[in-house]
Amino acid sequence: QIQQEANMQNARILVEKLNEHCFERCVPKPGSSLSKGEETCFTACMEKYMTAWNTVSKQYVARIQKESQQAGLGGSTGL
Amino acid sequence: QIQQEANMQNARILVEKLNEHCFERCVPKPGSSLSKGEETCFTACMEKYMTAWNTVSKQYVARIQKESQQAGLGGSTGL
Amino acid sequence: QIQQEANMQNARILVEKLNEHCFERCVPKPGSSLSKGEETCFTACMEKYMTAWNTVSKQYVARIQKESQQAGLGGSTGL
Amino acid sequence: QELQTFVVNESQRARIQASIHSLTDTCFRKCISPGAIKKGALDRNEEPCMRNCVERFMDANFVVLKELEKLRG
Amino acid sequence: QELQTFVVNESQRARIQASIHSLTDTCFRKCISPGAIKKGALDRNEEPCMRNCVERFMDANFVVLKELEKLRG
Amino acid sequence: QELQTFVVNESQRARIQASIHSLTDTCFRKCISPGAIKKGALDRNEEPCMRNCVERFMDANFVVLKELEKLRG
Repeated sequence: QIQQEANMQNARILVEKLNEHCFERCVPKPGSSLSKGEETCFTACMEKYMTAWNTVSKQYVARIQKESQQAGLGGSTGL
Repeated sequence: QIQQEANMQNARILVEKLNEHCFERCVPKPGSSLSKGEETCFTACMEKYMTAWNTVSKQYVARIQKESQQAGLGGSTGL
Repeated sequence: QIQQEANMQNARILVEKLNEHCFERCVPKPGSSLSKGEETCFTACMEKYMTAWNTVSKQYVARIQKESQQAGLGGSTGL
Repeated sequence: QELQTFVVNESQRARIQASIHSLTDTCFRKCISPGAIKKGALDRNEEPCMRNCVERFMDANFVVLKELEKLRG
Repeated sequence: QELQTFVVNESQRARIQASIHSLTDTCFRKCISPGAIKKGALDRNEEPCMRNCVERFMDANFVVLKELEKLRG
Repeated sequence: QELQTFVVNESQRARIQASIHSLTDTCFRKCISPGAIKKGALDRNEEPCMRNCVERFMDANFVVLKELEKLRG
């Protein structure tokens, strides 16, 4: 159950960060409604951010695994 | 008492953020003392930040109330 | 032991911030390896950030000591 | 029971407060004209910009939630 | 014993998750071309840039750790 | 009693440490000339700038506290 909560927390941070970045990018001057262009940008940005997060996760985990193998069993990861 | 502490915490964060923003804005190159102009800018910036915070609070609370009414009793707020 | 943990935590934050700042500065476009120039910049930046942290610590502590003396014993520090 | 309600309410309050701080931060950056600040009041551009900024952020938030639901199937 | 292992694993997991969020933040800023975003996929420059960004960050991290060890003597 | 003093001292220490990290962050950004970094030492402009930055931040902080007291009446 704790793990489930950790996953929820993780997803929540991802959505928060994504909102922050994409709002920054796609809505430079907030008007009286979200324009079609802003909405399209937002949907694309959201997808891009999630893909970027996935790419980072894979690359990062692969790197710390490689490093802990080089350091022997139970090696530390340098972070 | 917990609520009081939450209010204190809230005020503390507001002051911290305000200091950060207004120092960034009003003191681009820190000199050997705070100039009159920098101090005037700081006082105005402080007032503006607090007004902005108030505006955001009202707008945000009104919005989540509107949304939870649309969603029926006990509706979630989308955040 | 708690104090030791606090020191560790403190060092960890310093290293995190330093990495963030210096990566931002020294590796504007990440390539397929860390160039010699990037590495030199990083080592210098790291030293500079730690020196800056030291300077800030001294100045900050001196200032709050001065202020609490002016305010009498047990004076508050304004932060 | 009452304690649980209290904890839920408090943590909801805390999240709302955190959102307000974060939105003020974002929207102040977007809406307050750069350079030194002369007057404490929000001017005629800044005030509606701050309100629109909150509303558009919530709209965008809603777009994200809709998309996430689509992804989940 | 088991509880301790669990706590250690969970806090390691939390630190890894935090690093991934922070790296995504940093590298998105560095690698995604500025301006409005048209396509959801990473393009041919963005994708390798994101991967290099993670690797170079870790390299730089390693430089720092080596230097810190030197300082400690 | 002793435990309470200890907790108060530790949390004060934690707040001071947090302020130092945040000030270093802010002032490094303000005072260190942009572009690649060549030398590890602070140069003749950077060093006084860092010290002034701390002092002016505290001055500004004080201005805020004075104003807040006025508002409270």
